[in-house]
Amino acid sequence: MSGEQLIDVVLLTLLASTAIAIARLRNLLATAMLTGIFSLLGACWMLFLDAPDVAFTEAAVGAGMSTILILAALCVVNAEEKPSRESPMALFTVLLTGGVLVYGTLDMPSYGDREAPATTNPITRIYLDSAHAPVEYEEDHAAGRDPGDAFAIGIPNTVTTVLASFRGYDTMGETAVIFTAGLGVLMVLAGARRRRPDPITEIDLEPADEGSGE
Amino acid sequence: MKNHVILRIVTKLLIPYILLYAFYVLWHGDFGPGGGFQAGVIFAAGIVLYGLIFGLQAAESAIRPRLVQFGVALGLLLYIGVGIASMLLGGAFLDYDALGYDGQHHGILLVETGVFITVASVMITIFYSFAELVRSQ
Amino acid sequence: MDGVREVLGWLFIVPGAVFCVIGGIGLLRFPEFYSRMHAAGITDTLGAALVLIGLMFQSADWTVAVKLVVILFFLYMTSPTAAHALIHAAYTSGHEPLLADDGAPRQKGDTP
Amino acid sequence: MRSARRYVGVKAYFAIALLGILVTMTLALVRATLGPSVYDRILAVNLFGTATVLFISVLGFLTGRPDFLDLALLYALLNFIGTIAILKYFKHGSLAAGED
Repeated sequence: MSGEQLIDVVLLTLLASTAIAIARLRNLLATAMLTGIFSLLGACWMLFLDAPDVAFTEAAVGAGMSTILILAALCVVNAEEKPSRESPMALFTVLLTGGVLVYGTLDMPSYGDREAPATTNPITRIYLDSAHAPVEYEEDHAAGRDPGDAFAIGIPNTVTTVLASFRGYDTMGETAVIFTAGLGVLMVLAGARRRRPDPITEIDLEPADEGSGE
Repeated sequence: MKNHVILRIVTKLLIPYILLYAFYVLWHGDFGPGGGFQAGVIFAAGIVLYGLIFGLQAAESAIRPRLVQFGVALGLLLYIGVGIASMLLGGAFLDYDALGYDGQHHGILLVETGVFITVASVMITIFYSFAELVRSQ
Repeated sequence: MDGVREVLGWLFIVPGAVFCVIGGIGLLRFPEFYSRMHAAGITDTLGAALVLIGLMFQSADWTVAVKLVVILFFLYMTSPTAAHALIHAAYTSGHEPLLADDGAPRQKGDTP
Repeated sequence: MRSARRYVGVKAYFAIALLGILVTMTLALVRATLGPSVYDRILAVNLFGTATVLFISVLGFLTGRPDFLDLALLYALLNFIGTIAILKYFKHGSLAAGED
């Protein structure tokens, strides 16, 4: 076993044991913390697979926001999970779904396969070549001609190029999804706030001045 | 947490760098890992840290909830606006080449800025909403 | 030049990693919260600093070295602050130390 | 496929450091799972965050891609927030309170 595989196996084992610990713990605050650890491990693993952009997203969301949002939700609910009945039906369903998913992965190319569609498809070459700057672009522009190579974009990070330029429609859709999610949270929580009017706690807000602490 | 002098000082020292780093991620996303989404989350995390240490009231007077709710829509509008502008300039929707010299670069930066504004605003809005919900109970 | 780098790598990075492991062992094996805090401090400060300084000597580019300095600066600013806030919260909420000043167990408990 | 060529010039101490950091992570994970009090868990998560910063930095050097350091910097800046949030939730039961 090479050192690379060793690190892979260790990271995946840690991820699996964190997941099991999250499932077993009843204290939701501890669960929130272990979710943070899961996110840290996930980012490490994605980085190990050479996907720094995905790892960066995981890092920003996991370290910055997800813990805080989970805690904000915990403020509203009970911090202790109620013991639930473990029904064999649920176990069966989960095992079946997991089995189907694993069966589905059997058709996928194995990890690092040279013949995988992602490496053989010509579009991959176009995406990767787009990082080169359009060489004669300036002269073309001055002369009012179209640039020679339509796919030369000249941005070193191919992921950004694909996300924002080649797949600009997708990213616009994602932004719309985030917009909708924000709108939904705003409407649901604003509605919940209006249903419980409590004038006393609403009024006694202390004036915010910084110097009062010392 | 407000009476905690060490926490307050370190937080005051740290928040400018977090916000600055968010802009670094936004504008350096062409060259290294990162982009509008990540930058928005980091920016929101900075504001949330301010709210955690100095209280929701202080955070809301620094970044007003109305402004944030405006930003939720503004980012998406900026994104779509870039697409419409490229249409008006003679290209297809979101065809940045129509935007002029080095249009791809400028178009991508504008679009990422739009994503940044929406994501940061949505994250701050969710935090404000949850925190206010608890306060009003 | 490469030989110097090699030596500096062995001198800084490996001891840094060893101190990290020592901190981890202490975190797991020490009997109560305040002594675990002490062990975690070793990883947070000594281990992290040695590894990052060792990496600075390995960097081919000055921007990389500057980034490492910045990382070390923020680690040194945030992790002692977090530790201070944590221990302050624990002490003010009545979490008593298990060990007395002379190191003897104050009460019969789960000390290994 | 991640070619073996990238690892030819690999320095042994990077690999040793990586393994040491992984061991530290494992130990911290065990403490976070067992940890009798909330404070033990917060401490373990904090240590795990530091170990992650080190892991990412060393991995960047091991694979010859120092732009990974941006991620380490991000964690160095943001790990603090999670710890503060958990402490505040545990002490006040809310994230909104302004006074101590």
